[in-house]
Formats: sequence, structure tokens, C-alpha cells
Amino acid sequence: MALYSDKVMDHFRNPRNVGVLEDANGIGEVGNPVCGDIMKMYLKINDDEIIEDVKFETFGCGSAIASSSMATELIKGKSVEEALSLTNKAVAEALDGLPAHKMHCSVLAEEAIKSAIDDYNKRKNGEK
Amino acid sequence: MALYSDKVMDHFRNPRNVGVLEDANGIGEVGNPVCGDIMKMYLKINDDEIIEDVKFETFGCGSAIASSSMATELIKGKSVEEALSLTNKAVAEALDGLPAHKMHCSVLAEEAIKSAIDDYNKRKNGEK
Amino acid sequence: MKIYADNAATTKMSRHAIDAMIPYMEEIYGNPSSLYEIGQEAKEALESARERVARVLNCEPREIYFTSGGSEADNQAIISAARLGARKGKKHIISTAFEHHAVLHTLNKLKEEGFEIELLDVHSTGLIDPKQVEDAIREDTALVTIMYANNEIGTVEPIREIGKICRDKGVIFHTDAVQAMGHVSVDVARDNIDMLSLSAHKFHGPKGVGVLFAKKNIMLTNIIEGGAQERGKRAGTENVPGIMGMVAALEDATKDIDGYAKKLIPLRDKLIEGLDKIPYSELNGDREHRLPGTVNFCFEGIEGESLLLLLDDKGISASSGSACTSGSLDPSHVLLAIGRPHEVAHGSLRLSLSEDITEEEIDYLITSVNEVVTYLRNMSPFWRDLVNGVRPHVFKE
Amino acid sequence: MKIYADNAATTKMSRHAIDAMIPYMEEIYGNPSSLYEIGQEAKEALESARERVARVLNCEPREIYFTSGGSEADNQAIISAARLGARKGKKHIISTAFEHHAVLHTLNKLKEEGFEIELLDVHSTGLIDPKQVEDAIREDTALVTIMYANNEIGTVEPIREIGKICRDKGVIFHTDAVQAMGHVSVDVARDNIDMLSLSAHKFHGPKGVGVLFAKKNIMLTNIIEGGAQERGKRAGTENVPGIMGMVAALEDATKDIDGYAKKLIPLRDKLIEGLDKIPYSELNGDREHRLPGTVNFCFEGIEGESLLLLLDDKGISASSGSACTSGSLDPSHVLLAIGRPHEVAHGSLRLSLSEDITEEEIDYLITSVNEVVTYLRNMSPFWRDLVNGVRPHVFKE
Ligand SMILES: Cc1ncc(COP(=O)(O)O)c(C=O)c1O
Ligand SMILES: Cc1ncc(COP(=O)(O)O)c(C=O)c1O
Repeated sequence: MALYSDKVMDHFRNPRNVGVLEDANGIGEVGNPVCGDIMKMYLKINDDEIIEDVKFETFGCGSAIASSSMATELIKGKSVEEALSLTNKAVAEALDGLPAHKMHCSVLAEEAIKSAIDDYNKRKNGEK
Repeated sequence: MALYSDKVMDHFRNPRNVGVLEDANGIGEVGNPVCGDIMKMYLKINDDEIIEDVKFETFGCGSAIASSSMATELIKGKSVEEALSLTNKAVAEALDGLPAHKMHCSVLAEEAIKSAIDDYNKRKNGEK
Repeated sequence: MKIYADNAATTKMSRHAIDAMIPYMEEIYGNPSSLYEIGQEAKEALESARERVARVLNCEPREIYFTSGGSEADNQAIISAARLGARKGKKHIISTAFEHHAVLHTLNKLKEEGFEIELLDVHSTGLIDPKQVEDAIREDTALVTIMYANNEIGTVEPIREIGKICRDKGVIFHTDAVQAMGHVSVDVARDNIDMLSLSAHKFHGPKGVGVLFAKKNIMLTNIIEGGAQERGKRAGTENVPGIMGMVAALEDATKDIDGYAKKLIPLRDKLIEGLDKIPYSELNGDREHRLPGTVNFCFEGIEGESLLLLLDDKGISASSGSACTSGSLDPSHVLLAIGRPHEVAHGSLRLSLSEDITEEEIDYLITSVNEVVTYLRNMSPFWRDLVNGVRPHVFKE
Repeated sequence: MKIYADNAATTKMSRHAIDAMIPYMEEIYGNPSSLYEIGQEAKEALESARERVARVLNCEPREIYFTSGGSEADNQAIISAARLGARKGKKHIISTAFEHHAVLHTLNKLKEEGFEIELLDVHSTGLIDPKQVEDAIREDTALVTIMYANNEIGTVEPIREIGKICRDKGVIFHTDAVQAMGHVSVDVARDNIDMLSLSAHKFHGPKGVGVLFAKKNIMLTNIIEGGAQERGKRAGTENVPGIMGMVAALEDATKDIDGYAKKLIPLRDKLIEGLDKIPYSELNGDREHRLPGTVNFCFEGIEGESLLLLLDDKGISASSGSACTSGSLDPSHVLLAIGRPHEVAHGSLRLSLSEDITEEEIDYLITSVNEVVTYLRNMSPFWRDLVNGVRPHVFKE
């Protein structure tokens, strides 16, 4: 009944995979500073379409940071297809739940991944 | 700052001159039970127009009983003229004051005396 | 002997209720809207208090709103139902003639706004017949508000049956349960209640805190606007210590309602029988359908305030419906509503007992009232007129 | 180290205030409307409390009404003035854009009823110029309501001058002094104030109790109808323990305002200087005209809630105007009112000190905020964009 679950607080206090991935081949950014949150995902996807490495940067509240951290953990080592099927609900559940008015943070995490994979696909197809 | 002054409580707890005066020659009654107070004054006035004895009966609140008691004390042994000049304010002051919404009790005491003297005058003049 | 017999006015706080408040005054003082630890601890306490109140009333936690007392809860319930009704063109409200002023004055305000207020007759018994409610409900009835138990004479209304009728007809039903809670069993589901008011200081909790229960489908209107506390329906930093004290008291007061009744009713009945022996006296309100601890009598020929003052001298705290004690010109509207004439209503006495009353104290109450009534009658010209037949008696001897 | 730096949200009750409540919870529990001894004792306490509050505010006891808190007082003051105005056809109300929601939401309600609400600009300083009030007052102005001190940024308004203008023009002037009381000198006579609101828990008193001061010529409208308490203007059994606790706290909080300022202002200024050294940060609200204990900063590139949570981990309790902590979608209306863009307003921090803060604690606050801001900026893509010049900075370094 505290604001956040212990899982959320753990991922907020000790976020996994924070930072920039210099050799990322898929980068996605969602959100906007006017609303108070931005999430940026860096993916390194290998030739087998496996996410070899992932990092994030987040400007936002505790649950935004925790959602980013959890999302990176959930997709690291997974295939692009698997990553694409990750829902915001799965992120929230992995965090032992989020307060109702904070669910949008998990949505942001899902969208950041999709956006990064989208970027990866565009680069692959030479659109970028 | 209690509801009533010590004087009021003393006259309420130990009312002076309570009862009926069998040989009264002036009796006055004011107030009415619907309003919650009736005061009845019995006067024995001698030939020198001095109030030799006085008694009262009261149906009413604490300050009504105390006002009656104090009023009888203030007029006992006084001349009819002096009794007629007794104001409700004098009764209230003698009681060290009454709460604003209880001032009407002292008015009742003044009126009861006037009514009893009126009765005495009427009897004297053979109107009764 | 010292006997506090005015528990319907307010109660002594229980040690348990006081102890439940202290930590929230001393240590867990954070604002429940804050993020940091002592704020969140206060918030947890607040939400657990809401759950505990909901458990007692048999409703959902989100149907519980904390207020500053019974008056505020009554005001908000009635205003909310009126606003909801008005939106659908419903401007008829049913209530009774002997509600608490928190209800009646709010209804008066609505009357000035164009609502039609129908006050049901409460008869000489102080009881509503559910049939009256059934007959009074119209297409445009916005609300039925009827108290669970009356604060002056202690009669307990057939709330469950009234609730059933309202539920069947789809009319919002509010009950002021300020006097009932802790004294009779109250269950908003069983009793078909849509809205209900409570005040903590009536059941050994703190002053200045209460509850409004409102079913989740009822959209409340704010009485106090501001911050988003209480789901946005009651602004103001939450009185966490008060709420914690209230909940502790509420649980204690409701945990053994049957035992409470079993203990208190025989003592109450003994008191009624004792006072009934005083000539020209009469119990106010129905003999059976009454709170386990409330007794109200009228005594002919005396006035209530003097009675109270002399009882106070004997260590007894009680109240009266006399105009002198109400601060208005008329005696209690409740006694007038059950048909007592003014002159008798002035001579009323309410004794409201607490659970720890003893048989010895009951005897002392009876003896003392008897003495004081006799003493006052002896100096009352009104009483003299009654016994001399100059004026007619109202009661039988 | 544990530092409670959210005294603007609520305060720790003083031992003195708690001790002042206890006898009224344990022993003198009577209802002040009762005649008997413990009722009259409670009544005496209540009336002496009223006198003591009046002495502090410099008004008459009968001009003091006890309420359930600052929100209720604000609501009642504004509604009352509006009703008085409307009777004379005056439906224009002047206020500011950064009032507390208890004021703003009440004004919104009046707007829906047809009142014209004019919210004065508070500039980047968070200060009203009295001239603005003078220019805004019209023939049909019913009320000017301007807060004494702002709860988020701590600026103190020129209330005395504003009061003078209103008095000269015959317009009712209300001020929400909830944040000012106990921190700066408040005197309703000197300051030409007609109505004023207080909340006890902001000056080390209990939660759930407050004061509405209203000059004796101002006829209040009831927010809560019912019994005749508070001269008929605020129904509900009086919260005597709460009121006694409030008065004790009020006297303590006001007895040495100069000493308080002298002690706290240098520490506050040290804190401001320390935080000002953090690059791309800026103090919110005027540097000089501010409460002795309130400091509010915006930090570019970070969000307030994460800042608070990490400070909490370091034992620091603070607050933010971030949308995430306000529960609404937009960041603080106060920060927007002083012209902060949304993205900066989200990154705000309010530290409100209590008198017992030490210099060592100030140092700890500065170091901790510095650390946390740096840490959060390092994981913020927004900050990266700012330092890389992708987005423009709002503040100078
Ligand atoms: C300026 C101001 N006005 C009014 C209030 C409302 O006070 P309360 O929450 O005690 O009702 C507050 C505090 O929340 C405040 O800071
Ligand atoms: C039946 C009833 N309703 C409402 C109230 C109001 O409660 P409070 O005075 O706590 O606001 C009372 C008590 O005064 C009451 O007896």
C-alpha cells in the first residue's frame, strides 16, 4: 500500500541497463518534456535478430525509470519478434503492479521498444 | 464565564421567600406556561404602604427563579413607591448580571411586582 | 455520585480511541498526499481506516468519505442527492418533522431554492410507518432522508423496510445514523441504504470527525472545494489522528451490539419504570422501538433548565428539550412533532446512558429526578394550578 | 540524517499543542452546548480560546469562527462575500492566478453561477503589485481575495497595501493566511483585512481545525447548516480538543516572529545560495519577499517525483510541483502562473524548513540535492539534449 511496490523501488533505485549504447542499431525515443517524461531506448540487434544489448535513458518519475529498467531486462537476449510482443501490462506485472495513474509509464516503455525496433527496421531497409 | 454568576446560582439553589402568602393583599402573576415561565408574587402591604412580607412561586428556568428570589429581597420592607421604581436592570445587576438571552427573566420579575401592586391598588380602591 | 447521562450529546473518548490517535499526532504526522515515508505511512493508515469503516458498515472502502462530523455529512448527502435529482427534474424530497437540524436546515435551504419538502408525521410514538414513505414517493422524488434513531427521544425507525421501498422505487435513501451507530446494528447492504452519516464523538471517538457513506453510483457534490482529498469530493488536509481515533472507537462500539443491548436494555427499562411512577409524567416516544440507552420524559408543571441545574448539583449530567436550553424561543421541535404541547415540552428530560452504568446508579437517577421534580413543583404556580384543577392536566397521574 | 523539509504541507505537532488537547479528550469532554459542569467547562475553554485567537489576530472574539481547516474557511469566506455582493448586484471578484485550490475551485463554482472572476497576473516574481488591485476594482466588485503567502513558492504579498486599497474603495478583502501565520507578522487591523483563513496543522497544531476571521459587519453564509454553534454560522459539535491544541500552537508560533525570522532567514538564504550553484537551476519567486522558511527551485532536465523519492532515500522529506506528484496531468498551476514552462515546472523542488533546522542540515540538504540532481540528469535524455544544444536551455548556467 506504499506508493510503489518493492520491485518498482528496486528498479528505480538500481536501474538496470542505464546509459547510452554507442553501437546501437536501433534507437527509439518517446514522450515529451512538456508532459514530464521522455524515454530513450538503445538496442543492439545482431544478425539473428536477437537483442544482444540494450540501454535506456529516461527523464521522468519513479515508475517511468523503473518501467524502462524492467523493460530492458525483459527484452535483453530476446528476439526482435519477442520484444515486439512485449505489452505494457507485462512490464507492469513484472514490477508487481503500478498505481492506476502510473500505468502510462509502462505504455511508454512498450512504445519506446517498438520505436527502437522500428528504427532498426528502417535502417535495415535503408530508409535511414 | 459559567452560564450563571455565583449570585444567580445561590438564589436559584436557595431561593429566598419561596411559597404562598396566605394573608397577601396584593397578588400578581405574569408569564405563561406556553413560553416556559410563570411568576407569581404575593405581597403583604401594611397601612403605611410598606411591603411587610413577600413570597413568590415560579415556574421557569434557573434565572427566572433567581430573579424572583432577588426581586423579593429587594422590595421586602420597602415602600410601595420604592418597589414600583425597581427596574429589571436593578434585579439583573443585583444578581451580578444575567446572560443576554435571559434578561427577559428579570423583566418578568419587575412585571410581577407591578402586577401585584396593581392588584393591591385595585383591592384598596374597591375594584375587586 | 457522578453520573454522565448525556451520551446522546457527546461521549467520553475511550482510552483505546485516544491511544489510536497519539502516534499520528506525535510521529506519523506526514501529509497523506506526500510521497516520502511519513506521508505514505499516514496515507496507508488513512486507507486502512477506510477499509475498516467499510467493513463495519458492510460496503466498499471507496464508498466511505471522511468529513468533519455528522452535520457536514448530513449537509453533503442531502445537497448531493438534490443536485442529482434536479438534473432529472426531480425536486421533491421526503423527510420527517423530527430530523436533526443539520437535516432540517439543509432542507429549508433547498426549499428556498424551489424544492418541495414533504415532512412525514412521526405520530405520538415518534415512529414512521414505512407505508407513509411508500405513499409519499412520487415520480419526481429526488431523495428520502429519514434518521435511523432520533437524538432526543431515542426512537429507532424501521430503516430496513423504508430502505427496501426506496430501493424498489429507485429513489435515493439517506439516513442520519449519528445516534444509531454503536447502539443498534447498522448494515447499509441489509438496510438498503444509499447514503448514511456518522459522527465519531457519539460513540466514544473524537470530536470534529465523521463519515459520509455514499454508494459508488452516487456522484457527490462538494460542500468544501479545494484539494483532491477524498476522491476529490471533500477538500482539506485529512485529519488522520481524528480518523484513526474514530475507527478504533467504531470497531469497539460495534463489536458486540447484542451484548450491549442485553446489558443496557434492562437498566433502561428499570429507569423508565422508575420515572413513570412520578405522577403526571410520561415517556416520550415509543416504549419498544428505542435505543438501548435513551430515555426521555415530560414532567408537568416544571421547566427543564431548572431541572438540569439541580440534577447537575447532584452530580447528574442530562439534557432537556426546554426552550431555555435550546437557545431558541420554542421548545424542542422533536417534542412538538410527537404532539407534546409547549407547556409540557418545556418540562422534558433526556437521560442517555453509557454502557458502564450500574443498577445502583439507575436507582440514584430515579431518586434524584423524583426529588428535584417534587421540589420544583412545590414552587411552581403552574403546578399549583394543575393540582387545584384551575388548569387541565395533560397526562394521567 | 533525517530532515523533514515539508513544513508547508503540514507540520509536526508541538508537545505543547498535544498537551493542550489531552485534558479535553480525557476529562473535559462535555458538549459546550450543555448546561452541566463539564459542558460549561468545555464552553469556557472554547470561549477563552476564541479570545486568545482574537488577541493574536488583533480583532474581537466574536469575529472568530472555528472551522474544520483552511479549506473550509476559504470556501466560507468567498461564498459569503459573493452572496453579500450578489444582493447588491455586485458579481465581480478579483483574485490571483496562483491561489490555493480551496480558493480557485470555489471561484470556479461561482463563475458557473455567473460571477465574473478576474485573476491578476503574479509576474515572474510571484508578487502582486497593489496598483493592479487598484486598477481592477470596479463598481461591481464584490470581493478581493489574495493570499498572504503562497504555499508553493513562499512569496509574501503586499497585503497591508492591498488591504488599504480595498478598505478605501469599500470592497471586502479576504486573505488566505494559511501559509503566513506563524511565519510573518499578521494583524487584521493593521493590514486592513476583512476576512482571513487559517489552518492549525500548518503551525504545529492539529489537523482538521482552522479559523475564519470575519469582521463583525460581515454576515456569513453557512457552508454547514444545522445546530446554532459558532453564532449560528457553522454547525456541528465543536472540536474543543482540536481548538485548544490550535490555540496553544498559534500563541507559540506568533510570540516571537522577529526572532524566528532572524534565526531562519540566514539559513534559508544559505540554502538558496547553495542550490543556486547547481547549473541550470533557478529560484522560483522573488528572492526578498518570501517566507523565512520556504525555498522552491526548478532544475532543468529532471522530473520532480524521482527527485523526491531519492531525497526520501537520503532521509529528506520534500515536495514538488511536478504533475506526477500533484495527481493531475499538468504541473503546478503556481509555477505556470509565474511563467515557468511545463518542462521546467516538472523539475521543481520545494524545501520548507522548520525553526529547528541546523546549519549542518542545510549543508546536507545542499549536498544531497546536488547529488540527486546530477544523478538524475545523467540518466535523462532530455538533459543530454540540453547540454548537447539539441534543445535550448531555459535558464542560464
Ligand atoms: C495557502 C493554503 N490555503 C489553504 C490550504 C488548505 O488547508 P487545509 O488543507 O488545512 O484545509 C492550504 C494547505 O493545504 C494552503 O497552503
Ligand atoms: C441525529 C444527529 N444528527 C447529526 C448530528 C450532528 O453531529 P455533529 O454535531 O457531530 O456534527 C447530531 C449530533 O449533534 C445528531 O444527534
